[in-house]
Amino acid sequence: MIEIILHAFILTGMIVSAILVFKFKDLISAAVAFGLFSFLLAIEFYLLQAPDVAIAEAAIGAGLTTAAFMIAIRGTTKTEGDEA
Amino acid sequence: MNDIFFIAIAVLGLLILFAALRLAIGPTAPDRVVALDTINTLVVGGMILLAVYLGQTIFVDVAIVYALLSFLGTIAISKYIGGEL
Amino acid sequence: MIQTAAMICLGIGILFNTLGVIGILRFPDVYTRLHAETKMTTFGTIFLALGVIIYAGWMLSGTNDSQYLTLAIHTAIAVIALAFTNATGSHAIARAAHRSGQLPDPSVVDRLAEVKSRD
Amino acid sequence: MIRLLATAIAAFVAYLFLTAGSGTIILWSESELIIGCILAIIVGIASYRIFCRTGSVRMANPIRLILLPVYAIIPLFIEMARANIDVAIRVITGNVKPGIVRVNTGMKTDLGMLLLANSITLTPGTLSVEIDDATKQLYVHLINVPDELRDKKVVEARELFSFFNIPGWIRRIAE
Repeated sequence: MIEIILHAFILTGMIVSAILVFKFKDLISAAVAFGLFSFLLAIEFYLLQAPDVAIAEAAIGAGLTTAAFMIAIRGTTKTEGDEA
Repeated sequence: MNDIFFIAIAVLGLLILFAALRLAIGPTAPDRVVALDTINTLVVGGMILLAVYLGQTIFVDVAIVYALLSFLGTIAISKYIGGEL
Repeated sequence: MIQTAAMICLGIGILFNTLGVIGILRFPDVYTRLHAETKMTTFGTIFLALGVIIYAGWMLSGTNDSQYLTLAIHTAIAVIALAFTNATGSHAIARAAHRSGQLPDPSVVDRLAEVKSRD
Repeated sequence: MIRLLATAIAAFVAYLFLTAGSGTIILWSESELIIGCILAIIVGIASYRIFCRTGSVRMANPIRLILLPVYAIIPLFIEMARANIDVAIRVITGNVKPGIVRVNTGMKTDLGMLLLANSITLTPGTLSVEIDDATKQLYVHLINVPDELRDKKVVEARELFSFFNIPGWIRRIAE
């Protein structure tokens, strides 16, 4: 019962961060907001008692995907909608 | 004792939402990275407390992996912003 | 008695974490926000972990179950890793912010910008 | 050879910390010890070029290894507590006078610079921003610049701390 409060916090944060990813025009900010989404997803898996999935999500979502996004953004323009 | 751990976890969850406010309004990209770093630290603390609350010692390992790997994302973003990548 | 000590540690940790988050919402520019973030949340998390370690030691002396020893040691390792990576990460953010041309906004002295403008 | 051995021993100690409390031989079980030895040798072969990059094994001296946790627990922690209370008061009152000053460290090795930069970031209302490799000087952001530091071109590292001689401790540990 009491854990419903925690689930509510984390799911609210996930929805807000997903909206932020959609809204930001600056691609670095969007990548940062996606990092927040991954963190909250990892802690949600953790709350649902799946630590192995949480480790994978933390390693891939928070660490490697952000680094891969940075390398990808380096090859494009910095903000969404620019004609280079 | 378990109730106290739960209160601490709930406060940390609220703090994560407040830090996400800075991530939403922060005028420049470095501000947002600062907010993300804060959230990292709070999440690691929350994971340690949750492991105690749920009574599963193995869950602390997730916190160790998280503390070591969340650093990678921060470094990658900083390198890009500083123009070194 | 020991339970009270663990509770006090948790309380101090939550207090410093709260002040750190208020700091990043309140301070005027990136560098001062980094001060609030890197010092206060690291210190707060150290105290949270100290509370957990005291609790684990109390349970270990009560039940003699070796999983509480594992809990204490792993918590200590997580906090040591966190202290190192936080300090290094905030250094990286500050350096990146200064290189991207964001100067400290209310500032009384800035030796680094003087050196850069001379080059 | 000695670099490989140092790396393998460090990896084995880390493994022992992570698996403490698994069995009856002091704290560890037999299988954990055997697997730990094998993994430590593999890790040592794979990463000794990175772990002991310069070839100096100065840090293998046991006195330095004992001094490092003592430094972390007593002087660093007290300075951290003082700095945190200071920053907490500034969070509440909103009274800041930030600025970047140039600090002369006096360190000779990379490890000393790393420890000093991390200590500066964690302790007294300061944050290391940029490093000058040629002269071993740090550019440090202070949250509140005192009047006597404002007009100096170069500040000594000792003047930033209040109770302990942190650069002296680091010099004793790392150099």
